[in-house]
Amino acid sequence: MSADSSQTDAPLDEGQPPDEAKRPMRFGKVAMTFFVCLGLLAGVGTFTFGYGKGASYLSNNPETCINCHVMQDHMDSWQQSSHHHVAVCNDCHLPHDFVGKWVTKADNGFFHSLAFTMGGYKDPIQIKPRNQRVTQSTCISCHKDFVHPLLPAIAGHDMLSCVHCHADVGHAGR
Amino acid sequence: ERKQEARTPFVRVVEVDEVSTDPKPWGLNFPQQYEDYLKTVDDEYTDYGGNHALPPSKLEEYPWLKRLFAGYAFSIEYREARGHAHMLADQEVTRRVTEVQQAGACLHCHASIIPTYRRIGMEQLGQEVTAAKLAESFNQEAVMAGFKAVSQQTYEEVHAELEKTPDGVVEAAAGDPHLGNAHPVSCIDCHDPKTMALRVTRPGFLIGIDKLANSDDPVPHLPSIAKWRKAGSKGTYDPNTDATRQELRSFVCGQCHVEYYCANKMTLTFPWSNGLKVEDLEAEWDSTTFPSENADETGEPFYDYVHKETGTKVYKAQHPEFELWSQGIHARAGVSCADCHMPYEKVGATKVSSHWVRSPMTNINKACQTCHKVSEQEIKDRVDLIQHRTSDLIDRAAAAVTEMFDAIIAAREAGASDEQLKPIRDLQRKAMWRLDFIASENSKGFHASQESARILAESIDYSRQAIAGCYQLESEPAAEPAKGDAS
Amino acid sequence: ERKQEARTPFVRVVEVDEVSTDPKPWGLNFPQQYEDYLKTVDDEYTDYGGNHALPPSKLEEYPWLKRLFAGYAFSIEYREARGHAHMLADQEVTRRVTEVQQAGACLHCHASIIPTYRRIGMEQLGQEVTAAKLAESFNQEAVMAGFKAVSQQTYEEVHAELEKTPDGVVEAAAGDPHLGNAHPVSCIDCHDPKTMALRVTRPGFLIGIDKLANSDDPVPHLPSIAKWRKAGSKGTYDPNTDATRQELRSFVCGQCHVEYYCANKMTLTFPWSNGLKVEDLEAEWDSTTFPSENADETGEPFYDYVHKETGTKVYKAQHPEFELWSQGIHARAGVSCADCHMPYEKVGATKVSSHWVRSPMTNINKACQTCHKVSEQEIKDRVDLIQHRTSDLIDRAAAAVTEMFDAIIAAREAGASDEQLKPIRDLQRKAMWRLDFIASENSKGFHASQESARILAESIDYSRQAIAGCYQLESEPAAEPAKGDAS
Ligand code: HEC
Ligand code: HEC
Ligand code: HEC
Ligand code: HEC
Ligand code: HEC
Ligand code: HEC
Ligand code: HEC
Ligand code: HEC
Ligand code: HEC
Ligand code: HEC
Ligand code: HEC
Ligand code: HEC
Ligand code: HEC
Ligand code: HEC
Ligand SMILES: [Ca+2]
Ligand SMILES: [Ca+2]
Repeated sequence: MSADSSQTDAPLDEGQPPDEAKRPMRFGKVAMTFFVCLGLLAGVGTFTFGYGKGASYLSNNPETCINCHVMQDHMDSWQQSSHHHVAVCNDCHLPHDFVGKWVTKADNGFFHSLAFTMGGYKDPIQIKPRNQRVTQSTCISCHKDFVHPLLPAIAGHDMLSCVHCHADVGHAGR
Repeated sequence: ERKQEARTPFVRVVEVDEVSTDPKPWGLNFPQQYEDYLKTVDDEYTDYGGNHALPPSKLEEYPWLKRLFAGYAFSIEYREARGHAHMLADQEVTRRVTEVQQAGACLHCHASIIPTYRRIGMEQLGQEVTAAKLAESFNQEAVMAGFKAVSQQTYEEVHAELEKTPDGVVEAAAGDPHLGNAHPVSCIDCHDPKTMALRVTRPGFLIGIDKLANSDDPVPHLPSIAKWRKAGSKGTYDPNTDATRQELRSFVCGQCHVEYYCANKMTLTFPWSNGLKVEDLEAEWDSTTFPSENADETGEPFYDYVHKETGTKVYKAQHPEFELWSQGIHARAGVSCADCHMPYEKVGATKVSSHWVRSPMTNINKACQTCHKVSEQEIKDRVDLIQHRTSDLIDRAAAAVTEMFDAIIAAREAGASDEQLKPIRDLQRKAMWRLDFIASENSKGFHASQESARILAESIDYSRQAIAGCYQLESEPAAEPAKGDAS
Repeated sequence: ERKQEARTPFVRVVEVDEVSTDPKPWGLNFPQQYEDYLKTVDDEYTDYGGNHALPPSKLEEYPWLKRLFAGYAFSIEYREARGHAHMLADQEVTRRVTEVQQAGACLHCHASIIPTYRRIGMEQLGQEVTAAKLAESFNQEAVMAGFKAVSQQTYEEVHAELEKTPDGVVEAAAGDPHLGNAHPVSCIDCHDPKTMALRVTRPGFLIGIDKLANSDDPVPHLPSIAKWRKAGSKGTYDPNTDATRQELRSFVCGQCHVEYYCANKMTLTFPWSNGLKVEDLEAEWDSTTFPSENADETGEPFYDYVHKETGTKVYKAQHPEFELWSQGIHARAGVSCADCHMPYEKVGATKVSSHWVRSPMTNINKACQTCHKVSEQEIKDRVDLIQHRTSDLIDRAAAAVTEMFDAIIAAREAGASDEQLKPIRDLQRKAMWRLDFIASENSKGFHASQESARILAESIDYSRQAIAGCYQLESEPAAEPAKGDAS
């Protein structure tokens, strides 16, 4: 109910103090997206895209994610999870509809490159509300029939977050 | 970023509506939940093998409770709780009801009473009452009116009203005022019959939670209250529209598993206007006065009973599970009552909430191990340790409280004046309230382990201060010499 | 437990060995750890901007501490702890050392003293002492012998011995007894210089943990002890061969962050022969007698100091972090001191343990969020709540303890006999011990939240029983009339 929010669409990092000194504010990132997007993406972005074997980011192979060593822990914990033989990273971290999938790829791809290159992200990394909604939607996409009673009784109403109880399905030891 | 679409409506075999207090027809629609629900008659203590004896007496288990409740109905009979299906029968037969005149408000939490409130409320509000109208909608205005209207009636009167309300099954016979049976908590008390969505129905809770929302208690575990406050605290906080689904999974229990006032001097009250901590509740009782006959006068200050051994007016705490849970790490982490007491279970190709509401310790695998990946034995041991620490402190606090009674008795016998005893009685009330708060809470400290110990520490502190206060009186010249029969 | 990858052997720039108490050469091999380690001179209170004033005084922050410690060195000066790099300097300048004659055993935990113990031990054992021999191996037999040999020496004598031991850097000059510098805790105290494996070096811990293993305390958080017991409790329990790596990640801290006896009546002792709970430690002190001059006599019963205001012999508790952690849910869940106080951090493509040992609250992301996926603010709030409850109870217990002092003082002035005061003094000792146990523990209850509250509840209970006892004495005829100047 509170910070680890069981409500799918609650902003999860609400209440987190803007830690301006230590890391760029979200606004800064957004501004970057708009003003520097083209320039930076072509510059730093491309560097990282190349360095991080960016093209492979667009594939489905989990190995491509660990082109960045910062993803190693998540790879390890995924390998130990109950899902490693039924779902790869993208099965959970990309929406299962076509448009959402490519929007998310572009968006995350950009931010990963930016974050990786500029540094200043949290360690351990913390998933953001938007991506939490993605994982929630993918759980449901695969398990819809089984979890049918958990869906909202009324359209638009909220429901419980799957990882409230199943915290470790994708990553063991969470 | 799609909003989750709604589930497809459940297939129904029969229709249920707002008078369907009998769970049987619901059971045709939802056989699994109904079957589980029926298991709440089973009980480890008493019910295996068809033996339906009453559960063990707490008064026998903890003899000091008799002294704590001296002068109050609880000293006559007080037992362990058991499954939901028993609640009405257990209330009907308790000597607290058979030997003492109780208020009709008792049924607020022991019967599926909402349609009865609605019926009486509709009459009060001059609305036409027909079986169809009664079944049509929740009609909160009427429910509230009915709740208030019966608040001055006796237990027997209100119990009789229950049978004058249709229950969705019993057919009215011409000239027979008995229109339905009385039922313990039932599907309709927690579910909207149309959508099966969770909802809260109890007036005590609706009023209480609104008071809480209007207080300045931070309640970090209830994010919808923060949201409502942020939006300007407009109108009433209505859990049925404002609360998250996860909150409702605790609110439905908070309708009954709470501290209350329930007697005939005022309507049933949940004392949440300052917050949910033990001292917040106490502060509400401290500042409450009973309504006075004469509108110009302020009424008598609130109390539950006069403690017989000492003559002090004190408060009685009852099962504050919701309040104590609110102070614990689980509430803080968003874990609801239903998560532990009604865990999901796999049934065929779907998962359902276990409606066999019971101790999670009889169902550790589903209740705890989804979140805590350690062995059952280890979970049991952790709970035992927490409960053991709490128990030890309860014993310690009980020893202090009973010594306090002796000291006050002796001081009175030695001639202490009421004025001298006033500060001591204040300490006594605080000490008893805190001990009772944790002793009457049913998790033995588990719902908020550190908070329980803190509350008991305070109880001990106040009891022993009162004792020292009595001894000091004795050595003060003001007190008359002992009358000789002092113990 | 964390996943273990076989470590690729470290590349070494320089060799370090068993006398390398100076961390500098280690730093050439492990620059990241060394750099972190050096940050332990930084301190939020005092060190920013190069100001190296001493940290805040606890005696000023909590004036009742002065009364608690009346008659003991702690009442002269007692400050907040700060980073490891300060430990030796802070000890050298504390007025507890400069104004009171302290024992050499103090250095057990404030200096990198093992090579000195070894050197003196080798001499005692008649082994040849050369720089090479000293550097060769840990030589536990000699370390233990040296530890015992210096136990009767003064602080100044042992401090001087430190500088007679090579430290791996200072070059011996002909005829100069100064062979090395004295250093605070250093790499060699927790690491094997050959393999860098964790190890414990402190005799106090080695003896203490063996006593614990031989006790019947269940210690579910220390699985290797259960294993050793199961294998028949043969010989000594040796953490360096028996403990798991995860246990060692707490044991290295348990070398110092523990309750101890450290004065000149017996060797430094960790009182773990009955277990690690507050009453287990107390039971060891209760049953300890000081060695007597005369071998036939039993010595005087153990005590730390005579409480000056009341004349009662009492115990002093010091920083029982290891013991309190042992009672908490984190220990139970296998979470070690290093997990929170030395969390892994990424440095380039590798992970290292942060050697900037400090409060995890200054490093929440790495220290807590690996396990707790909630916001930093929420984690801070949870810790605050736990510490706040503890603080409130500490204040409550402190109020009770100081009132108790007043009551005892008054009773003595009123002429109470030693015999009459005996049971009261016993209560006083228990009350002070428990309050001090939690007040001197440095997590303000966090390491074991419910247990801390329980201990404080007991403290309050005993203090107030003692107070009532005093008042009862006063009203008893046995006591002489007040002498007039009673407060
Ligand atoms: C270019 C290096 C790089 C690659 C390749 C990469 N990541 Fe990341 N990823 C990062 C960094 C850096 C962050 C932290 C971003 C932050 O916290 O702002 C991150 C964060 C994330 C997050 C949390 C995102 C959020 O902000 O909510 C997820 C989920 C994730 N990565 C999944 C993946 C998956 C799946 C792949 C492979 C398809 C992948 N990553 C490939 C560098 C990378
Ligand atoms: C079965 C589903 C599933 C799979 C497969 C999966 N993840 Fe995740 N991942 C999750 C969930 C669920 C979360 C946490 C969501 C939350 O906390 O709300 C998460 C969180 C993350 C995060 C953010 C870290 C954090 O703790 O918040 C990263 C980075 C990440 N995953 C990367 C990966 C990578 C890389 C892979 C493949 C090697 C992968 N995931 C495979 C479900 C999955
Ligand atoms: C790509 C499809 C897919 C996605 C996405 C997916 N799952 Fe699964 N899940 C499966 C399959 C297949 C199984 C195995 C079913 C079986 O063994 O019968 C499974 C098994 C499970 C199980 C039972 C095993 C266990 O780990 O206890 C749970 C619980 C579960 N999933 C929850 C989730 C949650 C929560 C998410 C989202 C974070 C999720 N799943 C995402 C396909 C998926
Ligand atoms: C409040 C806790 C809770 C929430 C929220 C929750 N689950 Fe579960 N889930 C459980 C429990 C408990 C079980 C185990 C039932 C059993 O073993 O009978 C379970 C079982 C499952 C299983 C089947 C496991 C098996 O053994 O095959 C799947 C798949 C699953 N859940 C998926 C989900 C998905 C997807 C969501 C989100 C829509 C979700 N759960 C939300 C508690 C929860
Ligand atoms: C309408 C009032 C009401 C509601 C709503 C209610 N309870 Fe109860 N509950 C009771 C009463 C009354 C009893 C005691 C019955 C008896 O002893 O005869 C009880 C008993 C219990 C017990 C003891 C069962 C046993 O076998 O020992 C548990 C556990 C419990 N309730 C949990 C819950 C939870 C969890 C919820 C919400 C999901 C809930 N209750 C909702 C009134 C209620
Ligand atoms: C606010 C809700 C509420 C009200 C009002 C209420 N009860 Fe209960 N009652 C409960 C709950 C919850 C339990 C189960 C927990 C417990 O036993 O502590 C319970 C348990 C009981 C029990 C079984 C255990 C016992 O105490 O022996 C009896 C009998 C009982 N109540 C009688 C009464 C009577 C008589 C009244 C009116 C004076 C009353 N109740 C008013 C909620 C309520
Ligand atoms: C994290 C799990 C958890 C949550 C959340 C939780 N409980 Fe409990 N509850 C327990 C445990 C464990 C016990 C102790 C059971 C025992 O001793 O057998 C318990 C005991 C009880 C009992 C007494 C049961 C008995 O057998 O006598 C009642 C009633 C109860 N809880 C009601 C509630 C209510 C109401 C809420 C929400 C306001 C709640 N609980 C939230 C775990 C939980
Ligand atoms: C004391 C409260 C309470 C009572 C009484 C109650 N329920 Fe429920 N019910 C719940 C809760 C809590 C849930 C979980 C809802 C959620 O997660 O949104 C639930 C869920 C359900 C669901 C949705 C599927 C599922 O199992 O999660 C159905 C269907 C249902 N109940 C039927 C019934 C029926 C039939 C009865 C009467 C026999 C009944 N309920 C009585 C509290 C109650
Ligand atoms: C939906 C998840 C969930 C369920 C179900 C759950 N817990 Fe917890 N539990 C937590 C979280 C979250 C914490 C807080 C620590 C943390 O953040 O990891 C916690 C903490 C605890 C603690 C330590 C707190 C304390 O008071 O010492 C114990 C013990 C515990 N749980 C036992 C249980 C038991 C027993 C049950 C079943 C009756 C249970 N839990 C059910 C999530 C859960
Ligand atoms: C068993 C290990 C141990 C022994 C023996 C020991 N200390 Fe400490 N000392 C510590 C630890 C751990 C701290 C940090 C925790 C704290 O301040 O409570 C500390 C802190 C200190 C401090 C800084 C804080 C304060 O108390 O003002 C001083 C000064 C100090 N000790 C002096 C001494 C003296 C003098 C002796 C001998 C009488 C001594 N120590 C013996 C472990 C020990
Ligand atoms: C050789 C003895 C010794 C060992 C080993 C030791 N400590 Fe300390 N520790 C001390 C002393 C002494 C101080 C107080 C220094 C001062 O105040 O001058 C201290 C201070 C601290 C502080 C307070 C730091 C601050 O900035 O406020 C923390 C935290 C701490 N130690 C944790 C640990 C942990 C965790 C370990 C094990 C990984 C450990 N210590 C090992 C003796 C030791
Ligand atoms: C689960 C995390 C956790 C574990 C495990 C843990 N601690 Fe702590 N420790 C804390 C927190 C949180 C504080 C409070 C810090 C504060 O108030 O700033 C603390 C405080 C301390 C302090 C005082 C620090 C200061 O700044 O004054 C010392 C010393 C300490 N711990 C030593 C230990 C030792 C030794 C162990 C193992 C025996 C241990 N801790 C285990 C989290 C932990
Ligand atoms: C108070 C105890 C303590 C002291 C002093 C200490 N360390 Fe460590 N060190 C640890 C712990 C605990 C670990 C983690 C070991 C593990 O997990 O196996 C560690 C790990 C290491 C590692 C392995 C890699 C890593 O970072 O996990 C190296 C290298 C290391 N320390 C070097 C040093 C150096 C160099 C010094 C002196 C400047 C030093 N240590 C002082 C406790 C200490
Ligand atoms: C290595 C894992 C780990 C780390 C690191 C860790 N915790 Fe925990 N924490 C746990 C576990 C496990 C529990 C027990 C509940 C459970 O089983 O989920 C717990 C329980 C808690 C609780 C509830 C217990 C109580 O006393 O109320 C709090 C609060 C908490 N942790 C705070 C922290 C803070 C603050 C830190 C960092 C200083 C921290 N934890 C670091 C694993 C960890
Ligand atoms: Ca009450
Ligand atoms: Ca001591």
